[in-house]
Amino acid sequence: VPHARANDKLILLLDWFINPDHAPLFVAEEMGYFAQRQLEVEMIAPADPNDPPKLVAAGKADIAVSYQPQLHVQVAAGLPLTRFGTLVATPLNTLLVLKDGPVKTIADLKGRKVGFSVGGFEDALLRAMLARHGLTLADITLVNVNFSLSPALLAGQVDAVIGAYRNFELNQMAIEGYEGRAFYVEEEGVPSYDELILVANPEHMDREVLRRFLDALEDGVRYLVNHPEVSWELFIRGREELNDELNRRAWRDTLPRFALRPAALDRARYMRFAQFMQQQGLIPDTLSIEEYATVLE
Amino acid sequence: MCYFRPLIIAAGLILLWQIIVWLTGAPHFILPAPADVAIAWWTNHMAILGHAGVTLLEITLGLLCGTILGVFSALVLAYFRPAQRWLLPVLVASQAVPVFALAPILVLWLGYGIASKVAMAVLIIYFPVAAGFFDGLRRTDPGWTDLARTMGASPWTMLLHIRIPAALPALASGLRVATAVAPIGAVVGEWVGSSAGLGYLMLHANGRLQADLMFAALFTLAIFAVLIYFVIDNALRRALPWQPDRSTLQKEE
Amino acid sequence: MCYFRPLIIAAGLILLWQIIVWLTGAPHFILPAPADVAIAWWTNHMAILGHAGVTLLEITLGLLCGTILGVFSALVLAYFRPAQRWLLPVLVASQAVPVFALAPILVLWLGYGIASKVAMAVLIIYFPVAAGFFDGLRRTDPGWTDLARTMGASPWTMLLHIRIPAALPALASGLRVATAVAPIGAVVGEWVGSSAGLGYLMLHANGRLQADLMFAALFTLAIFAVLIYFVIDNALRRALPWQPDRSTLQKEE
Amino acid sequence: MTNSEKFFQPLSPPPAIRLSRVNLSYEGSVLFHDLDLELPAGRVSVLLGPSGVGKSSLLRLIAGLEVVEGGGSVKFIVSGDQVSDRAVTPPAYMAQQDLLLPWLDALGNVILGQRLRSDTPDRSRARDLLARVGLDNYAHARPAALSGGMRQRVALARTLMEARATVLMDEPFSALDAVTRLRLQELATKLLRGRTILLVTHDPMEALRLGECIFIMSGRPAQLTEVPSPVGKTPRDPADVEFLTHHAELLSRLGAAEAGF
Amino acid sequence: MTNSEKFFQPLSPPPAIRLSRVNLSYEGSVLFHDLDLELPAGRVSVLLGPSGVGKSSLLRLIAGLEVVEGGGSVKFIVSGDQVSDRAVTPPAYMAQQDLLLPWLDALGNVILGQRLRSDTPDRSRARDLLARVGLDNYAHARPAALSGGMRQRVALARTLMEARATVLMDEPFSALDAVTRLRLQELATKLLRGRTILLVTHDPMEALRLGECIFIMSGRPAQLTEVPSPVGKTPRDPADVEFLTHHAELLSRLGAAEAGF
Ligand SMILES: Nc1ncnc2c1ncn2[C@@H]1O[C@H](COP(=O)(O)OP(=O)(O)OP(=O)(O)O)[C@@H](O)[C@H]1O
Ligand SMILES: Nc1ncnc2c1ncn2[C@@H]1O[C@H](COP(=O)(O)OP(=O)(O)OP(=O)(O)O)[C@@H](O)[C@H]1O
Ligand SMILES: [Mg+2]
Ligand SMILES: [Mg+2]
Repeated sequence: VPHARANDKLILLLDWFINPDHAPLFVAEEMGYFAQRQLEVEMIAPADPNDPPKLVAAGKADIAVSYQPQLHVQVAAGLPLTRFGTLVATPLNTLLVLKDGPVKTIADLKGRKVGFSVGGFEDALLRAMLARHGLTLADITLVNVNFSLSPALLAGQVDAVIGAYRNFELNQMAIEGYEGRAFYVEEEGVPSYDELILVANPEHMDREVLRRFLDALEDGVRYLVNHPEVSWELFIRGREELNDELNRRAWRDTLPRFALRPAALDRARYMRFAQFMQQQGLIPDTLSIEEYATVLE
Repeated sequence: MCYFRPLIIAAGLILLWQIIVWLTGAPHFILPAPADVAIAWWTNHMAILGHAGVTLLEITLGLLCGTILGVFSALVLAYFRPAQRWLLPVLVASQAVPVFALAPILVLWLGYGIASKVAMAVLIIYFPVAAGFFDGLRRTDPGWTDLARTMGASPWTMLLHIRIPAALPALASGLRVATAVAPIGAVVGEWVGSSAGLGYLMLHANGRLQADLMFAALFTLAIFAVLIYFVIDNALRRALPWQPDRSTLQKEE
Repeated sequence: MCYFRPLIIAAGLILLWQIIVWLTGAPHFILPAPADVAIAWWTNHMAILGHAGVTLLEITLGLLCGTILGVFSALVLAYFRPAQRWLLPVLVASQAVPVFALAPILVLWLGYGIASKVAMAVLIIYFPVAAGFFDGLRRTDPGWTDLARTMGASPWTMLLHIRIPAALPALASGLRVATAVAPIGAVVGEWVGSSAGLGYLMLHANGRLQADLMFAALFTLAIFAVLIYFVIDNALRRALPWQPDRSTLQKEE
Repeated sequence: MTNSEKFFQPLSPPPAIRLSRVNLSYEGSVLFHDLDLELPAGRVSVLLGPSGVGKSSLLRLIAGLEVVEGGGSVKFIVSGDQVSDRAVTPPAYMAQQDLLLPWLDALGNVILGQRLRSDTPDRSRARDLLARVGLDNYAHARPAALSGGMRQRVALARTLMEARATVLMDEPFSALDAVTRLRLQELATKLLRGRTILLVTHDPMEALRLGECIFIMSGRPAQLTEVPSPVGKTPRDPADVEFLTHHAELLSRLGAAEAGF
Repeated sequence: MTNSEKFFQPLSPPPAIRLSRVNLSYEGSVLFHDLDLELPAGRVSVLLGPSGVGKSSLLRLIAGLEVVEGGGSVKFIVSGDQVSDRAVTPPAYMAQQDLLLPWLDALGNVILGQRLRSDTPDRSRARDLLARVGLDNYAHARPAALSGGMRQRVALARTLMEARATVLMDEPFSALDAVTRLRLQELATKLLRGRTILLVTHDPMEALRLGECIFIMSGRPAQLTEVPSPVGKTPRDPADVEFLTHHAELLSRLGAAEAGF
């Protein structure tokens, strides 16, 4: 692996602690794809997923892993941010209930408690899902369970949780010996969106460097999909604490969800989701797509 | 003058804040300017005040229970040697438990009502009270306890008439610290899972990138903190008139 | 005996914990049994100890800076009347600021290194020190200050030779509280974006429902907290030999 | 007869106090080595001696505030050889410092003993005692607002309020002016008559006026010597000629005690 | 000539102290109303009076520790009518309580003044003074390990260490036994000769032995009366016949002062 020339340094803020959702990034790193392109990527995990986009907007980091719904809100709030790549191209969010619990369909939620972790738009998702079954938010009780989404559900504190990831919480419950039932948001009236995206500050970003970054990432995804077992070994190398049953299962379940063409942008899909966000009152108006998404040539 | 003080203090805080904004040029979504926050406050003042009421209730209950628990712990610690060996380490260890570890447990036992929030606030509030009072109880002038012993004091009356009054200034010190941390105690309590309160509002605003609203809530909380602190500080001074207490040392020199 | 004390205390804590698990029947993903935690500890001990080193460094730096800042604040507060009007409210208000509001600001100013974490820890640690010492400085026996004035003391020597030594017991009280909250200060500091430390490990484990690993880290932190507390408590008692200090009051009655 | 005088009626026989072979040392320096002392029942014993010789320590020892080292004992002997426990007839103890509690007013300090024993406080007697020590107008003053002598008088009133069969007083009149001192000496003698008293003083006149037995403490380890006291009922009149002779002799003995220290 | 004696060589003329029309009241009770007093330069003035009359308050006033109310003044007059500021010749002040700092040993307490003025502490002189008050072996003892009289002696050594041209002493010998007291009276007289001294005492003998002017304070608001003092150089011999007459007279005056209080 050539390390001779001066590299371009990039600070990348993850959305949350290192987990299999970040697999392509780590495979690219471990395989030396970044280095081959004269990139030196420093990956930092925050404790609060809301911080990375802010810090990128403030010029304190070059790239952040963030969420598409948040992007719309952030740009509407005036943050200089633009999506330039996609990591996970489908929603991961679900509404999760216990399989042998009383909730069989979303309509059964009437009068029940739904836990959420304050992220900013869970209530909007829920409102859209409930609307298809003739319910409103007034028909349920929303409880902020902050740090304990699945414990709250397993311990019977709430009847459902919104914001659970299909690749994690379902496996988590299975490991604990509970079977879960997931209502996938994109099947329940919410337009499909990219769960994990890469954002940068359009005012400062170096398009050429980011393009190289995306190329390396694409190599990472390719390798990951082609060699999942070897990739797993790469992922846990030096990160022994990640080597557990849950991550192994999540790894498997996340594989099909990675964007194989990280640089590609589906403009119509983004505009459709922006419209949804506006209808839910989360953003005042749908901006033109150039204002929040970029395709790097 | 005395009544304007809080206003002046608020003005001072705002000024400081504006200066920081100017000096550092922090972007508005990380540190909004006071004017933006004022607008956000005014637009949302009903919501903010509603949430503030909840938080105020939690602060009050937290302070009340925390003080009672703290005073009680200190007495037990001071009076039973085994307690000091076994309870004190537990109390100290309890201070090292972060919210997210405790939150699910508290919710499991106490549910999502106000109880779990108050419990969390109490965990933060009681320690300064207990530690301060315990320190005070350890430091009683031996002359007084000797005198009381020759007067035939029982452990109970010794406590009531000698040790506790003598330790009150130290308890007051602890209470001052507790009062200052009570608001954050309530906010941390709200992280345990809640649907109301300034902490919830801040978390929510943070999630929606409404930095101005978050800071409006934070400012409200800070004003609370300062007001409660000065009310309690004043009450404590009045309650301990025998205690030498120069609010400032400047004049003397 | 003295050397076994920490072990016995640890054993006591574990027993208490096991009893709580038995009594409440809490599910293991919320409150794991000590045995599970022990296994998790052993399987991950290299990782835990590595992270613990980082946290220990943060605790040490936090305590050091926090104490210096606290002592300094108290002196400024005690000596300048305007400071008391303006600085004290700011200090009190600072205690009401939650991490998530401050974290991006700190990162903005101090970057991702250890500085921003220590700054957060300091914010938590310094207040008990400042409040305790300030209280002590306010309470100097007027007889001593009068005497010093007739001896021609300057404000500086008055401070150095009379007020500060007289306030040391109160400072020690504040330091004890600060020591107890230092570990959580470091953990909270780690929320300001970090990739190491027990707080990071706990949050990480919590996110993935590895309650056993989280509690293994928490237990390590608690042991730290207790050890640091007793080391500092002992040092403080030794440093103030003139101070009446009954570690227990039982014998006397 | 006022309320307090009624209260101070002669008691059932007060105990004698017998110290045998008591030992006490502070940080290696031996203060008492096998010291013996017998304080006669119902009498005023006075203890004099150079500063730092151990008078206060002896009082603390009798009051039970210091642990008697190495086999010695402090016994309270009621009649014949019947030993009573200190707990049964605990001595009242007035320390060298006034030890007033700063958070209580003068009255509160005087009734402190009753409060500590959970008795109903007898406020009228306390007020009466305060009046007798000349502090009628200061019943509600906090110690910080009292002069040194006034504080000492409150401490004296507090000790008298205890009305114990044995009373230990450590320089109880040291901060009082000559006239007040004479008056309070008389008051104390009157109210405490028939009790076993041990009084530490630095004033030879006071010793001669009040003492029925006079002890001089000297040396390290401390020795006790009894000196003859003037005849006649206490409080004695200092104008007496015999008194003056005694005074001169006491002074010379004190000088010797000092020299030997 | 020892180190401390050298230090205590006669000073440039010490100031007289003139109080004119001073007022002081505590919580409504008027202690001094337009009180006048002149303390002659280079002399020992003694102040006597009933307990609680205001002696300590007067000393605090002269020391600058109480604010003179309503137009009165405390002046330090160097020679003729030249007024010096208190700051130029600040009086040394020995309070009624010993006020030793518990965290310093005896030596540290004695050199406190020099420390507070940022002078280099003169340890050898401090040790010498401690030896003169009989505490050579206790230089490194903390106040908590000293007896009441020993603490007072440390406080006296600390005051002497200041070596000021004016010295205010509030019952400086009250906790000392008769012999030590005589010795320390002599020491103080010798070391402080030629300075302006105001000494509060409750012991008429002490007043007559040391006083070149004797004042009695009485009443509320307090009045000051000067009483004639015996002739002859201080410290005087109490065995003198003239002395005894004076003593009797002083006692009767004190009695009157007390009655009027
Ligand atoms: N801080 C204070 N507040 C209120 N009253 C006070 C205060 N200090 C002194 N006094 C009052 O002033 C009067 C005089 O007190 P001062 O200490 O001057 O008496 P003194 O003549 O020195 O008596 P003593 O011989 O007992 O020491 C007393 O009646 C006392 O109650
Ligand atoms: N806590 C202590 N630690 C060490 N030494 C002590 C302690 N208390 C008293 N001493 C020593 O014991 C000796 C006797 O003290 P004590 O107070 O009994 O003297 P005293 O005869 O009452 O003197 P005074 O007349 O000055 O009050 C002193 O030399 C003192 O230094
Ligand atoms: Mg004594
Ligand atoms: Mg006085």
